[in-house]
Amino acid sequence: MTKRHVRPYGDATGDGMVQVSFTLPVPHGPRADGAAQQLANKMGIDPAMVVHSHAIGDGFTFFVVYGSVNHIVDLDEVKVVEREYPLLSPAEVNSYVKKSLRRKLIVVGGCIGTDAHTVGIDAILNIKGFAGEKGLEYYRELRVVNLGAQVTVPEIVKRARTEKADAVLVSQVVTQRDAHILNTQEMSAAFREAMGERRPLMIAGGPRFDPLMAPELGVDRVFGRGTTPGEVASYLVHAIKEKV
Amino acid sequence: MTKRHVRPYGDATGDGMVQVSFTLPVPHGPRADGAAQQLANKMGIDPAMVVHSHAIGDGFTFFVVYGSVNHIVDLDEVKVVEREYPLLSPAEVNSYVKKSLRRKLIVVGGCIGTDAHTVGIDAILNIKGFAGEKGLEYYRELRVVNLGAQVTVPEIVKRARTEKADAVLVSQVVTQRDAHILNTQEMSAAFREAMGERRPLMIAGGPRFDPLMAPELGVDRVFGRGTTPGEVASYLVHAIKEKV
Amino acid sequence: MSLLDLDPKVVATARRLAAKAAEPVVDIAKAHTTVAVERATLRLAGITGADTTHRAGDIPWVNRVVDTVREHCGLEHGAVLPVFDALARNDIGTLTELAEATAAGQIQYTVPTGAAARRAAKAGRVAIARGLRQVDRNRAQRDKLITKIGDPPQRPWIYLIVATGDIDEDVVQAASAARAGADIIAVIRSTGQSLLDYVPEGATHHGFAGTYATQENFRIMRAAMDEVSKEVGRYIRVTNYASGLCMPEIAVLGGLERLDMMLNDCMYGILFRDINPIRTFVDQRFSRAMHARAGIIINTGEDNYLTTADAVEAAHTVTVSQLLNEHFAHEAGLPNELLGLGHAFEINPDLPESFRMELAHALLARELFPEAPLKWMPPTKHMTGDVFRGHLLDGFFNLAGVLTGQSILLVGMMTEAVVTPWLSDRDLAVANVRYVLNAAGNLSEDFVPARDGYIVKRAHQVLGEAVDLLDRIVDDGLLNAIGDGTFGLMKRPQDKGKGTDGVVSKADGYVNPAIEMLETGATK
Amino acid sequence: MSLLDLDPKVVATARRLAAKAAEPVVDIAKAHTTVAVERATLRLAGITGADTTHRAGDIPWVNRVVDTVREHCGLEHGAVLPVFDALARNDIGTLTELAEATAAGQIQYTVPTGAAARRAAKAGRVAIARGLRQVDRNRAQRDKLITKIGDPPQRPWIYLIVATGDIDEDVVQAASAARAGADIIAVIRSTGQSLLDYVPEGATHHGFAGTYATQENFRIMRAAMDEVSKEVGRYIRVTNYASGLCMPEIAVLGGLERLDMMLNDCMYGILFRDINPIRTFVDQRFSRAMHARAGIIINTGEDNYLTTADAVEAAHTVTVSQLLNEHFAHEAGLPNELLGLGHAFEINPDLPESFRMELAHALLARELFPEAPLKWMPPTKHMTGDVFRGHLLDGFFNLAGVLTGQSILLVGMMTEAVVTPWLSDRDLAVANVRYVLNAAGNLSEDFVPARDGYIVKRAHQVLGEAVDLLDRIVDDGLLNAIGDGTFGLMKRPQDKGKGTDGVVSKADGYVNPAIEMLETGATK
Ligand code: B12
Ligand code: B12
Ligand SMILES: Cc1ncc(COP(=O)(O)O)c(C=O)c1O
Ligand SMILES: Cc1ncc(COP(=O)(O)O)c(C=O)c1O
Repeated sequence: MTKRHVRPYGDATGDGMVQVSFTLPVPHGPRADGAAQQLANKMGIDPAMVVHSHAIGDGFTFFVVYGSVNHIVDLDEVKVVEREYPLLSPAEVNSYVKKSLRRKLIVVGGCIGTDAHTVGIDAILNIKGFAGEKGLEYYRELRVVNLGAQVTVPEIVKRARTEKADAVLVSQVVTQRDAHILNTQEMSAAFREAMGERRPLMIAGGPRFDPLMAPELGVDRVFGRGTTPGEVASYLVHAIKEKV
Repeated sequence: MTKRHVRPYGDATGDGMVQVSFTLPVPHGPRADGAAQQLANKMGIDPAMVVHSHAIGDGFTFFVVYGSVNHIVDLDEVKVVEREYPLLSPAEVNSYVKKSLRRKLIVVGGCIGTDAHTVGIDAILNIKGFAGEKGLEYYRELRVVNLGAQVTVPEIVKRARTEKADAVLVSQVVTQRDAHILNTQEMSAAFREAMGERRPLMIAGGPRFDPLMAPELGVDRVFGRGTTPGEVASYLVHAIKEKV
Repeated sequence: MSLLDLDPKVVATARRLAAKAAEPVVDIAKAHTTVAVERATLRLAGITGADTTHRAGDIPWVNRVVDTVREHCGLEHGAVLPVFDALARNDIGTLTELAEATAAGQIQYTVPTGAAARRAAKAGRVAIARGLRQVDRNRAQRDKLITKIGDPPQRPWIYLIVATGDIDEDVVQAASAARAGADIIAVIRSTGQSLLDYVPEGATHHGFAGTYATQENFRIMRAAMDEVSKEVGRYIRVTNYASGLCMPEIAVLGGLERLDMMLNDCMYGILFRDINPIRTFVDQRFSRAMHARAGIIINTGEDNYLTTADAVEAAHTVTVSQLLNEHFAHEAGLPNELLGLGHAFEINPDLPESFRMELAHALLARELFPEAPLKWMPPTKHMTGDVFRGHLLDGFFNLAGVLTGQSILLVGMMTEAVVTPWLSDRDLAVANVRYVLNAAGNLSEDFVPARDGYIVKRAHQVLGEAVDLLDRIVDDGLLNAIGDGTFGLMKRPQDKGKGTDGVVSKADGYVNPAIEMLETGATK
Repeated sequence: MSLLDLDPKVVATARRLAAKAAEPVVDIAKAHTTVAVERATLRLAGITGADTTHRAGDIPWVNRVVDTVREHCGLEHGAVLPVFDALARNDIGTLTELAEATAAGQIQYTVPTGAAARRAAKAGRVAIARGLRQVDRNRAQRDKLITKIGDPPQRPWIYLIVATGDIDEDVVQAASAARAGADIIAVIRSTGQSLLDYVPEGATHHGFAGTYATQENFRIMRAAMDEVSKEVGRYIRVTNYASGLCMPEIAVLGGLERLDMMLNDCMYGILFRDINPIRTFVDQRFSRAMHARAGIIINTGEDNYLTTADAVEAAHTVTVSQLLNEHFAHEAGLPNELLGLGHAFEINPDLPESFRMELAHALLARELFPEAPLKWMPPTKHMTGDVFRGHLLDGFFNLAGVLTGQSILLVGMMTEAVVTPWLSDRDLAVANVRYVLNAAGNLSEDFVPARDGYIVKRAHQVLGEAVDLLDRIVDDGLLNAIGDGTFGLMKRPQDKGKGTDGVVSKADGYVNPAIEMLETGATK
């Protein structure tokens, strides 16, 4: 049983201790240390100890700060996407799909945009799987079409259509300049535009996605780092149950 | 030339990027990640990426968070103890002391309380010195009495009296339960009580002291991590100039 | 000194098999040209600039010309004949003017024959020779600068990446990296550039997770690093990426702008960018011949296999690929000293003996390719958001590098799994390298893998598996092996992939003075 | 297998000189007793508890008794004779009752003679034998538990420190450390306890940067770790500190509560706590005899020298101190298997070859003391607030530990220069150790210092310097050498320091059955 209000724990309950590091565009020296101290204080760290600083070139200083942060975490206010569906075994997934759809469930997946990181989507889709769980290809009642890397949005829309996909799974790993967000939004808009209500289920995944972002991205569900294929398969069953 | 307002620099000017790590007394899982996210947000990090978490035992989770902090450092507001005196060479220190006092300046030093960390005070006092600078013993016109470790407050007061010390230098390294603060305050109070106006100059030093703390500690000056003997000698000259 | 006691016969067998596996592919490469090879040839001949008025954005003039040539008369005979013929026929002074006229629809390309063909070939050769002499001058200039300013005092050379997306920020970060200790600066390309079938123009400021490779960006970085070289007292090498749909062109630009190293792998584009295999092998051959001429060290990409395949199971595929890369490089004229064959520290760190296994693999590469400036790549796949653990792992990677005598050390970043490196990441990473080099740089003196011990056995095992795999590849054909997912678990059939339609079978009368001059070393 | 090829003659010379240097000090130690030795003797005889009514705070009964004995009749004959005589004369049942009566001023102590003396000595012996048999039972119990539950599967054993100041929090953190992989738990003492001339009583919750060493705290931690041992399937060893003004007493308490290791150095108290040298040597001799009886591994403190002196310049002083510690330990009855001689990774990491020099020093210790469970201490002095660098350094420390076959590895913390360790520091630190042990634990197989190479030369040099220094110490006298700042640059004259007035010359009729029984191994 955890309490509702908690603080970081360094060495004793409630001490609030955290470690922070950052660089400021300020030349190394006491003034820089003071600036680091000020920033740490603004972050709520008080007392803050600037325990290390060193110059990076002439104009920058790197800092390590330790100290007690005065914020309190309210666990009741924590927002998480709770898994509202049970984790199913492959057999359970297969049997549900078979019973309810009476055909295979069709999944089209790929990395969109210029993203070439396929390891994540492959971990979900390929038989080999992830973390000891087999991927979706292993599920007898799922048909998986893995388009691989650097798929354009028009391509994936077209393919989803021809395959009559029930679900589209896209992966986004590169986040610079918010590429992952922009690409996913572009895709969800394209599906809505092209297929309206008949659009497939849209699922986005990648290590820097927060599951809370689904509405912002315009997709039905978002999976973050460490996702396992079983979670995704179970979600698929849950989602088609909702639809049926 | 640095600008007045700066933000942390990760990869580009103004991106505000910082790294944070801490432990929360919450079992590992999505809820814990959400709690970490909340804390990071409260610290002003937004967006915050909880890039790592792992369980420590059953009840704790360790987190690493990266993200952009929205605070702005105002360099004009940075409080630092500026060195308001010039850095002097040993020869300059000696010649000033000789001219103004016409006798040696007497320094009594030691680690008070149960603190046995003498390396810091020795770095300032012993000939060997620190960072390539010779210690105060090297200065011909200073007479240094180094009492070593674990000196009680009554002892140091007594000795300062018998030696007719111009300055007392104490070191405090252990900070648990604020030992460094309490010990130093006890000492400054004792000197005030015992000697009133005729008390010697009081200087405290140690790696976890912030030079801004002098008033709180009741001493004349505080030196932090990385202090060199030359800085201290120059300060001594400055302080006696003020007195004379 | 040999620590692994590799059997020279097995090594010779491995090389013989690699050559045999490569042979049919070399034949194919010789029998084809590509749009990129032709564009590269014209770039050597002096064409520059882009069509800024085109609605699709800045399309380089060279693309307009080659595309139009192809439209008009095909590329089977190469671009040189039709282009220099058109120049003569239309009495136009420069290739750029020709391009403008082409865009305006004023030029009709045909394949000249007889005297016209001979004239065109000659004019082409003269122009190309001018370009090659520029490359030669750059090479001489590099040698001169190195003699004057000096090479890094230590091995491995320290290789740092910048990737801001903005060439101006890149310059700032590169300079600060060099001052902090980097010997080599690599500018990562914007994601997706390798799939562009043209080379962007000018200085660029808006890449994604990297900065566009352009001739102007190359120039800017080289000039900046020339300044920094003087300041830091060692010649700072500059690296960029050849691989991709524009491999031959970028190789030319690298030669023209005195880059010092280029990423150039015989299979990377196929496997990791889904570029057509034939296209890649053709382009690769031309680009490597260019690098040979320019004295540019290539960096191959075996490290990538270990991000998609398992570093233990697939260790031998790295060896096989290195042997293939070596053969293709030799065939294209690259000497051993320019073969920066790649390999990486990518074994799951939780595996028992993982560090010793890394040493075994790294030492195998070292002893198989004693003269090659091997490139040692840091952990990436098993890096996590636990940056403390990551920093430690990078330290052991650095140690493995010095223990096994690696030549080029790509510096690992504790934030590998988090972000493209921050200023401070690079700084801490170089400090890590520096600690290891300084504190343990000579520990190799005391590193003597036990006879028949774990390390030696593992190295022999990997070499054995490599020979077996090469044997199978010789039987099946390299292109089929690639199609089957032999490398990095990526399956790439020879008739699929990006850029397939840029491949053209050479006709009998195909003319390309560049290829000839690269092969013969001619300067005129 | 010898890697350093040390000359057995030089090694023998070193040992002979150490023995010679120690001899006069052993004589002094035999000729004196101290208040602490007498208190320890009475603790063995069964006295417990404290005078909670005393205005100076809880003063243990044993202090009240020994102080009063000293006042009344001196300690030259030991405390046993007057105390057991008083017990008999006053017809009091237990020592604790005697203490109460003493505090109430009801007891007058004298040194008995003749039959009374013989009776008192005998009664004392019976009581002390009871205490020693408890110690013997604990030792047997430890052996039994180890047989049943098992020793750690790997070497070095992983040694972790807890230091919350509160025994209850310590237990929580120790349990979590053990679950995370620690094999040995050390509870750091509150700063300043070593200068208390009494041992605090009961469970304590308010230490500074550590928790008081008390019999009850020992019991609590040992009981908790017995539970955890079963859970984790290996016997978790518990460590505390003997050194200080109460060295003999704490040694007794450690034996009575089945501690497994204790910090016990022949010079630490002198050098780092300014305790009188004679006092220390007398106390140390008794305490070590106790440890020998209890089967407790001692941990010596050579690491400390390198925090005040330079680890390169003073490397040989570590060797000298280890040889002295070894001799004093043997003399007091400790076998090699209980000699946890200390040394540390404290060379400035910015020095060229620093890591190899660490290896040289560590290997020298290993080969000089092949049977001793050497304790390998992490970097502290050169740790800074740069925790990333610190974590890396700790990794190399761990590597040096496995490469040179160290026995006990005190886990370094990245926050060494910042705070007493946090929960997460300990966790990350153990993960660091685990990575190194798992990934490179057997690398020692491949570590063969080059013949006449840097490492071998350095080790020989340090040994040579150690022999030279021992030679000088034999000439000057060990006590003078200590007075001159030979160790850790601390100058400690033999007539100064804390606890001087607790030293007493033994009279001819001095009686201490404990010492006798420890020397002979008698149980009755
Ligand atoms: C492997 C790798 C590559 C390989 C990719 C090979 C391939 N075929 O995938 C190669 C070498 C080709 C490569 C190239 C590049 N990479 Co890269 N790469 C990595 C690396 C090392 C590992 C990524 C990985 O495979 N993780 C393992 C998988 C299993 O995890 P995952 O992707 O998070 O997937 C899990 C979840 O997120 C989720 N998930 C993911 N997708 C989906 C989709 C759905 C539908 C669902 C349900 C779940 C889901 O489930 C998976 C299993 O749990 C990371 C660094 C790191 N350690 O993370 C950098 C990294 C991702 N790469 C990066 C970059 C920048 C590049 C390059 C642009 C330049 C460069 N630095 O080399 C190029 C170009 C790539 C391009 N055009 O996209 C950056 C991205 C920075 C950022 N945040 O923007 C990283 C973080 C490295 C860095 N610090 O610079 N890379
Ligand atoms: C060396 C050392 C010891 C040695 C001390 C030997 C000696 N004679 O000094 C020994 C081994 C005995 C020791 C013991 C203990 N130590 Co200790 N020790 C250290 C260590 C490794 C280095 C300190 C040092 O010498 N720094 C170098 C000097 C030059 O730096 P400095 O003290 O900061 O001094 C500079 C400035 O601060 C300033 N300065 C300092 N004093 C003064 C005074 C004046 C007047 C002026 C002007 C300037 C000035 O000038 C100096 C030069 O720039 C630190 C960890 C670390 N790396 O910092 C731990 C550390 C200080 N120790 C610590 C502790 C807890 C202890 C122990 C209680 C238990 C233990 N963990 O071992 C014991 C008991 C000590 C006691 N009773 O006080 C903690 C303190 C935690 C805290 N913040 O409260 C530390 C941080 C380690 C840790 N993380 O647990 N220790
Ligand atoms: C050989 C080689 N070429 C090119 C690249 C990068 O290519 P791209 O720009 O397509 O990411 C890599 C990846 O690191 C590589 O190893
Ligand atoms: C041998 C020895 N004894 C005791 C201690 C600690 O003593 P104290 O409790 O006085 O800090 C140490 C320091 O680590 C030591 O090395």
